[in-house]
Amino acid sequence: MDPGVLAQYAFNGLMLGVIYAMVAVGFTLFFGVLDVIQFAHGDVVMAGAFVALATYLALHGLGVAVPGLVVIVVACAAALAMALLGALIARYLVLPLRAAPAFNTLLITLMLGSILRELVRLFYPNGSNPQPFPRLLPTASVNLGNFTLRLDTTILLVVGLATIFVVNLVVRRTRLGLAIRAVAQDSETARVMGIDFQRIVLVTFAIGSALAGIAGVVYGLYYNEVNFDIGLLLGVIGFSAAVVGGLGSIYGAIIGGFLFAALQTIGSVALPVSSAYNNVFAFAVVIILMTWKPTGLIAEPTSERV
Amino acid sequence: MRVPLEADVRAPARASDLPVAALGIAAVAAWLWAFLVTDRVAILGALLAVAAIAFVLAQRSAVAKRYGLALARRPRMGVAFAAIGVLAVAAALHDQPYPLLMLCTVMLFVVACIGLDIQTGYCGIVNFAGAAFFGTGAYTAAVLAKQGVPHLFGIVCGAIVAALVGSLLILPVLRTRGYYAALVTIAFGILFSTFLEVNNALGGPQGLKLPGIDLFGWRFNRDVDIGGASASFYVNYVVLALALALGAYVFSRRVDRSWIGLTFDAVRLDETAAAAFGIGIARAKIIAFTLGNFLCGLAGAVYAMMQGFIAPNNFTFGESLILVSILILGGIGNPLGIVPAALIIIVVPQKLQFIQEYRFLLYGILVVLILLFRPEGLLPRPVRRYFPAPR
Amino acid sequence: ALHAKETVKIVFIGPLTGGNAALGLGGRNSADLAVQLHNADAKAKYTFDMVKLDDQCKPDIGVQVATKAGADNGIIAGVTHYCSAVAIATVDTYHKFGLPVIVWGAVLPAITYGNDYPEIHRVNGTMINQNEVNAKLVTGLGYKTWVIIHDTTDYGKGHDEYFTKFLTQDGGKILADFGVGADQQDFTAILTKVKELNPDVVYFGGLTPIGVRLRSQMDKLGIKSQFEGTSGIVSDSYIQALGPLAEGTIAFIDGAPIDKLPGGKFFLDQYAAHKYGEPPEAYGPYAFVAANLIMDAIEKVGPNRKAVTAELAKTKDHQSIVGPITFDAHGQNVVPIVTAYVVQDGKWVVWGDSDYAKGKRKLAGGK
Amino acid sequence: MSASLAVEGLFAGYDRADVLMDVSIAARTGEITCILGSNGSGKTTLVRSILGLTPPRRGRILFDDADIGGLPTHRVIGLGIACIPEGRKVFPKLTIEENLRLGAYREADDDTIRERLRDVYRVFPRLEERTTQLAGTMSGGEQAMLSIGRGLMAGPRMLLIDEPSLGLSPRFVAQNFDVIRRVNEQGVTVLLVEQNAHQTLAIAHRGYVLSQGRVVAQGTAAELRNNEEVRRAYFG
Amino acid sequence: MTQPRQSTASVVAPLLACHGLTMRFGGLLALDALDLSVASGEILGLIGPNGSGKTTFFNVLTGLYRPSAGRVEFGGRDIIGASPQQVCRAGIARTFQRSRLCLPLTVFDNVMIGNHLRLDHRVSFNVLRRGALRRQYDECVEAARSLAATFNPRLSSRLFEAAAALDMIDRRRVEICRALVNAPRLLLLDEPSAGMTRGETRELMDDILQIRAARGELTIVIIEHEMNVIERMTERCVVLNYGEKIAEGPFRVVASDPAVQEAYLGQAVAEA
Ligand SMILES: Nc1ncnc2c1ncn2[C@@H]1O[C@H](COP(=O)(O)OP(=O)(O)OP(=O)(O)O)[C@@H](O)[C@H]1O
Ligand SMILES: Nc1ncnc2c1ncn2[C@@H]1O[C@H](COP(=O)(O)OP(=O)(O)OP(=O)(O)O)[C@@H](O)[C@H]1O
Ligand SMILES: [Mg+2]
Ligand SMILES: [Mg+2]
Repeated sequence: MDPGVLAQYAFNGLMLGVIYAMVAVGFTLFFGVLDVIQFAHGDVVMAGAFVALATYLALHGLGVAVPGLVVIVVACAAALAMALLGALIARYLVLPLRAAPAFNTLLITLMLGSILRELVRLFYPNGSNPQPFPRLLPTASVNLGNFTLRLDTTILLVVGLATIFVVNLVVRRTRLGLAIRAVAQDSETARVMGIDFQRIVLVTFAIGSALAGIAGVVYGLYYNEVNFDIGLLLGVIGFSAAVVGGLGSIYGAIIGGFLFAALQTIGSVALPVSSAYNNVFAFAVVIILMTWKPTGLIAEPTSERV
Repeated sequence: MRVPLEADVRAPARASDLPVAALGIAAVAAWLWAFLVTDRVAILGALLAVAAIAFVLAQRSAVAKRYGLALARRPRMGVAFAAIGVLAVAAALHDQPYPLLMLCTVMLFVVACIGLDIQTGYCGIVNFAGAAFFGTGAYTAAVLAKQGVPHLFGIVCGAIVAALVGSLLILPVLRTRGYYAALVTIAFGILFSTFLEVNNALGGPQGLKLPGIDLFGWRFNRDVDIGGASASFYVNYVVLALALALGAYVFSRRVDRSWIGLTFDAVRLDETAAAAFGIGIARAKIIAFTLGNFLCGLAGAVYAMMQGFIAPNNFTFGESLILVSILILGGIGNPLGIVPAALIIIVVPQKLQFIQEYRFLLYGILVVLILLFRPEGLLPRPVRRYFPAPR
Repeated sequence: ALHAKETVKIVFIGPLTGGNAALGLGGRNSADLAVQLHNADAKAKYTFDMVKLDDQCKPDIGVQVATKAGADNGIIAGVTHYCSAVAIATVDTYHKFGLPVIVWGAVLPAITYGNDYPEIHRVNGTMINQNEVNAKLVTGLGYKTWVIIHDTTDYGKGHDEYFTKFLTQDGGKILADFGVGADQQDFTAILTKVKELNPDVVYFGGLTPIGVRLRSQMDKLGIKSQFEGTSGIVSDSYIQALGPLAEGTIAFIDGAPIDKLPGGKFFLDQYAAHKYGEPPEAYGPYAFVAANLIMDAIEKVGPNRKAVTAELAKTKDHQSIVGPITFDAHGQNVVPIVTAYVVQDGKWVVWGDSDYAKGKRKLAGGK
Repeated sequence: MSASLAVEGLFAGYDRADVLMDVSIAARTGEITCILGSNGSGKTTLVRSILGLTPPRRGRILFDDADIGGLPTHRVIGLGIACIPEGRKVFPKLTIEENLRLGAYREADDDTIRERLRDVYRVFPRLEERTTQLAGTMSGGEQAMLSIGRGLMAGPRMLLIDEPSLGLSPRFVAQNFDVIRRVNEQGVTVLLVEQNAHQTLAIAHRGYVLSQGRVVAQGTAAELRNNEEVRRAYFG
Repeated sequence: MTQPRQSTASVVAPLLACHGLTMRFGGLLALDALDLSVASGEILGLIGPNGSGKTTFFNVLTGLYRPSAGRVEFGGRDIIGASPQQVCRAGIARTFQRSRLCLPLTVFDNVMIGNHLRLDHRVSFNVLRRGALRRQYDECVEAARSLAATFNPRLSSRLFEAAAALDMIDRRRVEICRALVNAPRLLLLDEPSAGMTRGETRELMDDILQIRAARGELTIVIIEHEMNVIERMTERCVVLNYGEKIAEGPFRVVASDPAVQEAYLGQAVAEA
């Protein structure tokens, strides 16, 4: 195959992988702090994108047009709004179900996801239809043979990786990270250590959701289009990526995200029959991977003993 | 519902159990009838309110406890009364096909969810591919019906094929647990529906048409004449679905209230300890997974023939989520909870048709509220009793 | 009118929630508009009450609501279904209940041609005609090579099938054919392959959301091919979502250009005047026409399903805002016209009237 | 820096029934106060109530004369109380060192933490040998050591200890009591719950005996040692 | 205090024999070429400092861990590499250092988990033959009731309460019932007295001895840190340190061994 084309595949795959990884990291964080799956997470990404879009339109209406500034304001608005949303979800939907089986959280967040989706569809102007997302980044590009390297995409890739990196640092290197992991394992004993359980949970959900908000912005800027129903599939893939990578490990989530993107890309490119099989292919590989590594690629070290 | 204390339950049945239970069933049947026929917002609201109040009272009042005990002490009577209740509702609705169709749909989903409950609630295997197994049953029945195979055989085959397809997943399911197992089934569910869609062999995205059930010459899709009055053909399906639902219920109860149920519990709660006492983990999981898929396939086969048409997008991940939702909302591990949960998840959105595009919003909010008030689900699992009181 | 009129119930069914809701809502609003306009007419014998049901674009839910409508003897007729899988799933139900319906959006040929049910009618064309015209037109423009992308629903697959058939007849060459999931987001892998193949035209069989994604990702990858689609993308939101990128997209619809026909402008004006929350979208006019056909029939023969069924069968050369309507033996409107559109300056413009046809502007793909 | 704790007329319990009924105890500044009692008499519930894990239904809990009843747990800990909980409760998926650091969660100064780590390692060299082992894989007794060490990491003014020597070998049991005494000598008030009445009374200043949720005996260590009932239950 | 029982079995072939048993966790040697044998009918005490490998020894025996090297023979059969289920079937039952009851289940259910091998768990039997199941069930209830009654009459009346409702000591009793119900040949007890007062411990030990007397031929290996228990219950002790056997013999003898005092007992021995 032409090296340029190959590079193009790889680059697009990377970009897709970054988005998946950003979503997957959220799943891992929530799982890490409360052992729960926040199934509305994909819809939080969508909501983030719509907040960004609305902010942009508001700025546009106000006549603010400094390109760099607009991007930053838009991204911050999405991140903050989603952080707040995440904290609210944790406070009013997830924590009240603490005592119930973990799967009940799954149902309540599933419903929340459809509520978010319907809210956007019904109350965002013309929300049933795809919305154009503005191109706010410089679109210069270089052509290297068959490979088009675009500046905006490159920026997005770097920003996405950087946010994941920062979140990873926060979680690994600060007391917060230790507290998150402690809370996940034994919330009561964590409190006995002086950890403010509720605060840690809210903060974790806020961080994960802010990341989703930024993922929403990246999504919008990359595809220049957002739709109210992008969340469900993103959520499922993010969840799958987190699990394939190994729940509870941020690196696992990242690897899972890129792996998923790679599988889909390879599926589309290499399968002779029809690229519609690419999901069949990706998920079949997932099943095989899970059989091979039942606790994910970065398996948790066993800490259980008898 | 408060879990009846062992001592209460073990007390011998009383003569008054019968009228008490009969009265209770009659009340529930009347409610069900009203719920199924109503088209009016106000009535629907009132019915839901009545149900909620009755529910709260049931947890508090002595009358309701008495009622629960009466049934707990005489499970057979409970099943018989439930059958009579549903048949009475069906009789009252005999010329209204739509409520009958909803009734059948609910009962068939109950069958499938009981299957999932055996997997998830009893044995701890989370299955997010319920719709795939449901669909396997449906497609098997469709293909066999096309070949002219007798329908009863086709339906049974649907169930068996679902169980067999499930065995493809046995290895990964045995190796993984919790969310990891969930992912395996999610992957399979998505894979299944995509495969149906892109593959033309089974009708592709356009789906397949099916004939109505024909059991030994009894054509289900023909309206029935009962003593001069003509009843909708869905009455046939009500009877069949009722038989299946009751059968599945009794079956799952018996499984739970036996050494097998105990084995499942041990495997779910502590595999290490279970193994140390000789319990075959793999065997238990295989049994639970296969039984569950069998029931899903069975329900799917009948559902397909009742609908007369199936297409891949009836068996997607979203549909699996609906099945799991019913399970969770009902209370994992309690087959009885599945019934009200199925009514809520399947019928309520249809009852909300009058608000058109807003109905899913309202429905989502409703479910969230229910869960906030009952985090464990509607009817949490009771403590196991192997046998009712001696007569 | 001095005395109270009799009220007659009819039903509208379409997807009001979920991914296809935009089109469903447009259809519902348009049908509703027809009813409103009719009810405002003092000369009419009946007042109409339209029950609106959501089929969620799922066959089993479709059968449920069809049963609900069919079993309700107060409902005389229906304007039903946008999604083909739902429409095909419900034909038996309507037949069983004897409820006459007019399909307003689903394009699968088998809905009308796969049975002999007198109850089933359809105002919009099947996907056959538009692909025939499509293939003729674009091969005529001198394009030689195509890549087909279609979604894997019945809609996309059907278009794929018919377009392939007609294009091959007309001598076009298909370099590759991709199926994509209806909720897929990312097409860069496929499009990279397309870029490598470098076709003259990318044909897309599917609906607006994916159409938008495809077109915008094509641009991202620097694909210069001409983009053309099916009736599924002829919507304002396609243009709105893409902005300048939409320019030059070609698409086809079975029917006449609405603003050209008598009443078309009236429809659009009234639609605007009634301040619906959502645009009518491509198939709104069909729902409008279907509702009117039904109401006219009822006005004529009274609220009786059998009579209405018989009356509808007689429909011939009925002038409507989508052109003349004639039902054949299967209840299918024999659409004489397929209209080609091209996006020009942010509007869908009838091909013949466009600067492109006149040679003032050039389509992509170097032709 | 030392502190005093007083519990007055405390009622607490789970679900329906009260487990503690009208319990009043006082842990005086700088002393070791022990709580004895048979299984299920409510000792752990008392500790949990003080920590705010099982909030009191009635009664007051005074820490340095401020009422802390009903305060959220992390605030109670913030006042300078630390706890070595019953059943060890180590964080299984964290390493030994991470567990220990969590003990000093409220301590911001890194040097102090490092110093305390060194102290703990001096007492339990086994922990230092294994700093990166996951706590969950340690033996029962090793986990007990870790739990005690974690309690010491907090550098508290008051230490609540619930059956610390459970599962410890005889040698470490002795050493453990030694540690408690030394900690106390540095001015930390200690409330000690133990089954091992012998050694407990040997280091405690005073104590209480709980039975079925009520205080049935109290006094100085010497008094308790000579109490007929205590002798029968714990030394016989 | 009861006298240590005289062993008559010490001359016949041992019930359990381990040779060179080694268990490695990464770089850590938890069992170091351990040779150990248990005679039929004996009560063996297994003691040693924390982390010396006692529990690991049980885990290796019961098939939860696969040893890095060595042989284990039980009743003349090699059981290395056997699954936990096979070990159980061979007649070894155990309790766990950390309680592993299924808390949401009833006491009866928990005990029946231990009785698994005797129960008929064919699907057809359980679902269809309810009458036969009922007979088996009634027998089991009786068995569980009488077993529980040996330990605590009150426990036998709480047979159908959730295990979660019991306090610690009763839970421990249930665990021992669960291990005993299947009448194993070898019973492994891991710190049965932890968390109990001395009086309670004595009661529990009496109960175990009573059951053993009633059953006859029950071999027990008991891990304990409570020297009273060891002294009273066992006729022979094995002392581990860093996975190695450092002493063996009757408790009095072992306890006076300076190496054991140094590693394990400290000064506390005087008090025992
Ligand atoms: N979480 C709980 N829910 C309900 N009851 C409980 C709970 N924890 C303890 N209990 C009950 O409260 C009573 C007192 O228990 P507690 O643990 O305080 O006793 P304790 O004196 O610490 O006993 P031990 O010596 O076993 O540690 C017991 O009867 C116990 O069954
Ligand atoms: N799964 C494991 N992974 C790593 N190390 C382990 C594992 N299991 C046990 N160990 C180590 O092996 C050694 C022996 O542990 P074991 O549990 O057998 O000790 P023990 O003699 O039972 O001690 P205690 O009296 O404290 O219960 C310990 O140092 C422990 O940390
Ligand atoms: Mg305690
Ligand atoms: Mg041990």
